[in-house]
Amino acid sequence: MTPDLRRLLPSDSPVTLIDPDGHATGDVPDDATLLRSLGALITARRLNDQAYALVRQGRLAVYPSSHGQEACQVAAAQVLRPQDWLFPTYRDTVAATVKGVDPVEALSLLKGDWHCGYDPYEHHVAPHTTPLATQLPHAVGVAHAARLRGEPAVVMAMCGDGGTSEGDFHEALNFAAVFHAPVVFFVQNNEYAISVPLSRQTAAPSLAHKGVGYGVPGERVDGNDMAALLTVLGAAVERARAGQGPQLVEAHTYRMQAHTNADDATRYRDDAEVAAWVGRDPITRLRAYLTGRGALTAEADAEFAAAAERAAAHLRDGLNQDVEPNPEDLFAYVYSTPTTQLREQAALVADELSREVAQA
Amino acid sequence: MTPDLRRLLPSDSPVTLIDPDGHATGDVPDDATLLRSLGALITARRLNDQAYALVRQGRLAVYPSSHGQEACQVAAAQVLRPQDWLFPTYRDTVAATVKGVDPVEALSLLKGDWHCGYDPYEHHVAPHTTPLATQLPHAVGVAHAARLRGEPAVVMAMCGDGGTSEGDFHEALNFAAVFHAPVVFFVQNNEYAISVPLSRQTAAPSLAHKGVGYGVPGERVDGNDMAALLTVLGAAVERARAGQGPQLVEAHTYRMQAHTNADDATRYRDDAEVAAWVGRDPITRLRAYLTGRGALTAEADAEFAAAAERAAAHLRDGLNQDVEPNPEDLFAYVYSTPTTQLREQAALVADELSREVAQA
Amino acid sequence: MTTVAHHKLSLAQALNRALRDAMAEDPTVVMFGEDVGALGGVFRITDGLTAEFGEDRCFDTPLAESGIVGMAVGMAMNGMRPVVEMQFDAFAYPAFEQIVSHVAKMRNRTRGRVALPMVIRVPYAGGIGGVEHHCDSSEAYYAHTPGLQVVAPATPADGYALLRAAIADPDPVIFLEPKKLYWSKEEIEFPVRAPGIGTAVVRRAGTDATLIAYGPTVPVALEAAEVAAQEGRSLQVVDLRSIVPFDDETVCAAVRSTGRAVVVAESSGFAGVSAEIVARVTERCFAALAAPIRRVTGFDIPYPPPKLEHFQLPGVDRVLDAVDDLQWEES
Amino acid sequence: MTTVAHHKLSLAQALNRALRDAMAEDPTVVMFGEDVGALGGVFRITDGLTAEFGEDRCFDTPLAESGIVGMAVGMAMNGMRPVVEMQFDAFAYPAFEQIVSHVAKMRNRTRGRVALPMVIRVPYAGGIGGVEHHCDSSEAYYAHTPGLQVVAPATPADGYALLRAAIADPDPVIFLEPKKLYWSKEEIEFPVRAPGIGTAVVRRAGTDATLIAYGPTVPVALEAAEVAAQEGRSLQVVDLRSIVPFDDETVCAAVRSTGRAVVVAESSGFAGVSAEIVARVTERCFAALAAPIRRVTGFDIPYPPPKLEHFQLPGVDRVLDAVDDLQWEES
Ligand SMILES: Cc1ncc(C[n+]2csc(CCOP(=O)(O)OP(=O)(O)O)c2C)c(N)n1
Ligand SMILES: Cc1ncc(C[n+]2csc(CCOP(=O)(O)OP(=O)(O)O)c2C)c(N)n1
Ligand SMILES: [Mg+2]
Ligand SMILES: [Mg+2]
Repeated sequence: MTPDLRRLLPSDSPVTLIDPDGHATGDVPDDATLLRSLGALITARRLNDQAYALVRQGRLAVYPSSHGQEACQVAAAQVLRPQDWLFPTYRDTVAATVKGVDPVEALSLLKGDWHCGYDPYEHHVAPHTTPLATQLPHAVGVAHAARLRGEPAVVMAMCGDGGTSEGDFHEALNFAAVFHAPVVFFVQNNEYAISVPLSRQTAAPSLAHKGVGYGVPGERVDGNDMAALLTVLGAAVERARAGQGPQLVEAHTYRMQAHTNADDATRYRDDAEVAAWVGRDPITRLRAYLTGRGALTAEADAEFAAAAERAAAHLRDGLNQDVEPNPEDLFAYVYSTPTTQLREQAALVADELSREVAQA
Repeated sequence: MTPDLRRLLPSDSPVTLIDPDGHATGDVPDDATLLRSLGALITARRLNDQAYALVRQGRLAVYPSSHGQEACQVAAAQVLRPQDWLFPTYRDTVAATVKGVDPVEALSLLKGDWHCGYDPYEHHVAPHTTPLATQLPHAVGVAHAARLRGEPAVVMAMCGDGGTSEGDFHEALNFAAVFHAPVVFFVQNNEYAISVPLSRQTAAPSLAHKGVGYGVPGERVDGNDMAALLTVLGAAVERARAGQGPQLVEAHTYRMQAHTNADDATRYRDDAEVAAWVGRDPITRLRAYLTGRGALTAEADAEFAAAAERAAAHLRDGLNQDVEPNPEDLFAYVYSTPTTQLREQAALVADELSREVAQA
Repeated sequence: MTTVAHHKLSLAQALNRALRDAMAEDPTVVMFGEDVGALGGVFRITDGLTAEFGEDRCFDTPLAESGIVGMAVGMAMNGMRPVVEMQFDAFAYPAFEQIVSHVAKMRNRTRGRVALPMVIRVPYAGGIGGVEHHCDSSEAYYAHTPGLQVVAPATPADGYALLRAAIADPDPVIFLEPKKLYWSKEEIEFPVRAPGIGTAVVRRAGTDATLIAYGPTVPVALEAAEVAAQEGRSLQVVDLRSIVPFDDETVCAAVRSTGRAVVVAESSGFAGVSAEIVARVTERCFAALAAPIRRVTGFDIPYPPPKLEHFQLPGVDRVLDAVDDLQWEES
Repeated sequence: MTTVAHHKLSLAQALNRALRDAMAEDPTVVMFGEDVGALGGVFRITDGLTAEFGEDRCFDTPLAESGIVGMAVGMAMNGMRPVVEMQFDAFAYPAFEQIVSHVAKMRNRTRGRVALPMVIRVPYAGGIGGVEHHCDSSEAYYAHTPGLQVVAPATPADGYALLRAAIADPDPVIFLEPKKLYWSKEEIEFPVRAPGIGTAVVRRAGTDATLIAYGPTVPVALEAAEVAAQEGRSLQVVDLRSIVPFDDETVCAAVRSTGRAVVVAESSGFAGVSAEIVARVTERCFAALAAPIRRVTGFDIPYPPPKLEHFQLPGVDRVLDAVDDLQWEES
């Protein structure tokens, strides 16, 4: 094998630094770093479960939970600096919040108030993207613009295992490689695309092997191992920042719940399969490790739980507030200046409303 | 490296069986086979050059020549059986003719008479496709249908180096791998996509390395070595026929002429670069090999030349014939039964023509 | 001897049954797409098909719409009758190139030698509180593309009949399924006497003005006609069913009979199918028109978020306002 | 003090100059696509830009239109003003998803926080003897998509002015360049007094009927008016220039002034921009119309091969036939 090829190929099995029992198997980040991550993980899980509950209470239309994938969510954001960009999918609400977005604003889309509820420039978080993989070329463009200006910004571009099959995945990786753009493509392989299992998605040895075909180094990491994720993603980000081009990272994880609350996962997978993953929970694992080292005090743990509760309460309060929908918004943002046609159409709605008021 | 990965990775350098000086460097097909190929190559070259001349004479609108790539053209078709399908691009007219299509009919598109001038079912040659890589998913579909019916048909799906960047290339390879479809993806890497050099197309070690990301074995072959092409493509076809799934073959060759006669290649490449490839001409090479073995008699060579001249004359005669364009054709094939709307529109044209005749 | 049977079916069930019956009758009919196998499709239109006909006849694909449509083209070229599902309207856009440059053009390209008997099913339009990209009315893109047939059933019976007709048709059909009508039920008599592709139907007789609707706006038009009747105005309702081919005869006869018309469509108006209807009916019926044909359509804006979508959807009041506007005083 | 200068330029040269001037003035303007670097584009619209501004400002990309448009979206999000070239009309279709779901919607999606100042240049329409996929009139797909602006210059001066305006605009513009007019020349006065996006222009005064055209059919309409004048009929010609936003005021005033109109467009008629023009003008000017507005458009067929394309293109005779049909006897 040529050295060039060796540089591109992922390791034969996913990088793990802490095993499912909480024992270190490699060079683990320091305790302070991991404690910070544990806190974020606990809040992340709480937000996922709170959002899910809010769907049942009718405050959210739908929620694609990242329950079980929180280590990926937290790591994706924690390895970034403020100037770096995050490109999340519909499932990456939690990652967006770790990067700084208010969870209430992040859930505006799923509450039905507006498409994107936050200012993408505030925390450098692109709008959640629904059409699979279509955000990846945008990520390349943002990175390329930064690179042309000589800014040290890196872009973390997320997608799922299913998203890797779309043409835009291919085009984005190829563009990033050819233009040497500072992008980390981060695939959360959670084994399913709604009901479609990974085996129907690809026949490749791993999704990380897709990097070879673009000249992009690929790496595989245990997606439920916070330490491994921070290490692998962190290295990819700093490599990109140093001008060494894009990287592809595949995290092996599992979607513990249905695709969204609207989905019925019993139609396509067994409970036993899900149960097998419970023991690999990212939070349990990190807590076991830190507890084993005596690094996690009861106080700190209680504070993590309290912070998570505060975040959940904030989310509840925010989503329980009804924002009065304003029909003028329909016409206000289509163009910087509404066209004559849109002004006429807005007037029609205004007229309808005024007549309704008059009748009432 | 795992055995699975070894199965997928191409050799470090392109497979060559006859070197540019005509010496065998490996296990070469028998003389009879190669003589047949030499004959086809000589006709192929003659057709390319005749078509080019016909453009200058105004009989063809444009011609993307495969001059220099004839070994790829001939091999792609010669490794197939009649029931197998060929999916050519706009540059693969010659391959289509080797599979049996009348060159006059094959050039109908470029003459401007009709889009596809031949019956795709007669020789199992799909219409030449212009939108890059879009024919590749069709090839997968044809192969999958054959496989579902248990037919031993294989599909040879061609594209250029530029075409590998399109999303459809990705989707087609992935579908073929997941469905285990009997398709050989054959990339003629001729170093350019119009003016765009390979280095702007990909940063991968080779285009054949793209197979890894789909679980599709990749192989690289010297695209000017007839013996190597027959061997590598032939093996890929028979492997697919035997139910072992798709394969990706990259041929390293060179576009000796401009993209089409309408292109000005001096704007983006040096003559010296072109000159370097003259010595690697596929015909010279195969002739040197067969002559060296004493397998090519002067008689046979003369008969090859004569056959090529006959083919060229047939092409000239065919293209010098003016087909009277029939406006009724515009409306006849849009649907199996023309809609009311199309009948009205056809009547409008008929009325215009009858008035013209009346005036004349 | 055919046995007549009656079943009360929702549109979703009728479509499912049409697929099942077509697959049972013709072994070349295959169904594929995203989540159409074990899951039965996110709207359950393909429910049970894999269980009944096996993995080779109804199967999931990788997530790639261009690949799905492109593979269907190849299978149609090679003896099959593929039916593919695009999961939602906006998720058909990645397949646009395949649809416009190949699906629509293959027959013409090859002088009729290569036909593509294939159906692209698209759950479409809004009214279900869906988030962005799940509620697009995309019919104009297809209707403007020569070589495609475009149909949009509004009732379970039409859903069944048109889907059977689309699958049996030698040419490609874009089959638009109004999502918000999936759960509306109707008693269907089997065997269904099929309206062919290309025939509109007068759903309600009326003498004062004609409402022209298709797909999701047909129930709106019918409800508007009902309200208008109570107010003493008699509205005729035409359901196009097929957008391409367009049934000029039925539509123009209807408009001529009333002299006034309103087109009701959910899609944005600008350069939409509604514009075509106004243009072609006006061209053909100008002398019979007492007023310009009005349009009630979605606004020229991206489909709004759930909380605002009711402003975008043509509703009964907006339709009646348009009817009021048809220069009654002048007639 | 500005120096006034005159240059006789072809449309292609005018567009090249617009790009050059915009890039010189604003360092955030970047140009990319297939073959736009060393080659200068297959139509030479980007000739010399890489040499003048360097590889970072004008560059070739891998062959992937969705990637090109998607990358432009990202660059526009991040401070640049990208201009991208789709090599031919039909080769923009692979980018359709990016254009419809992102380019058109990003501003609205983000309540105006993320604007996309970008231009998608599309050499478009026929009349150049091009083979399949090189001659599509694709304007309706874009015009029907809210959030896009769609312009089509018909003269070198408009080409220059509109391209400058498009690049300077805060919102995305689909810039349609009629290929067959690339080589037509005109004397342009610099600095150009720019017509903004959204303004139509009366190209020729006339009193009997109005021809409404845009892009490639403007010269056809002008020639028809010339021939009609010799036959004693006075035709007014309106050049839309912008399809979206649409200049209702100019167009309606023109039609009202004559009471008769013909829309001339190269694109297939069904659900095309021509239908929208007929529908909206009829809605607004019904009382002023002496006859229904006629359309002369491409037929509802795939663009024909070179030897047959003249049947598809609206020509002077066909336009004059339509004018003859405007119920003159009845007026
Ligand atoms: C282009 C496109 N096609 C289809 C869909 C519908 N869809 C939404 S999520 C999803 C599954 C995606 O799976 P994956 O990429 O693995 O991400 P996950 O949901 O597992 O996080 C599908 C098919 C879509 N959003 N976009
Ligand atoms: C989707 C699409 N985009 C652009 C084009 C225009 N085009 C025609 S040939 C060509 C270059 C293709 O290069 P390559 O795939 O290497 O094939 P080659 O011409 O070298 O045989 C381009 C860009 C096209 N035909 N289709
Ligand atoms: Mg997944
Ligand atoms: Mg090439």
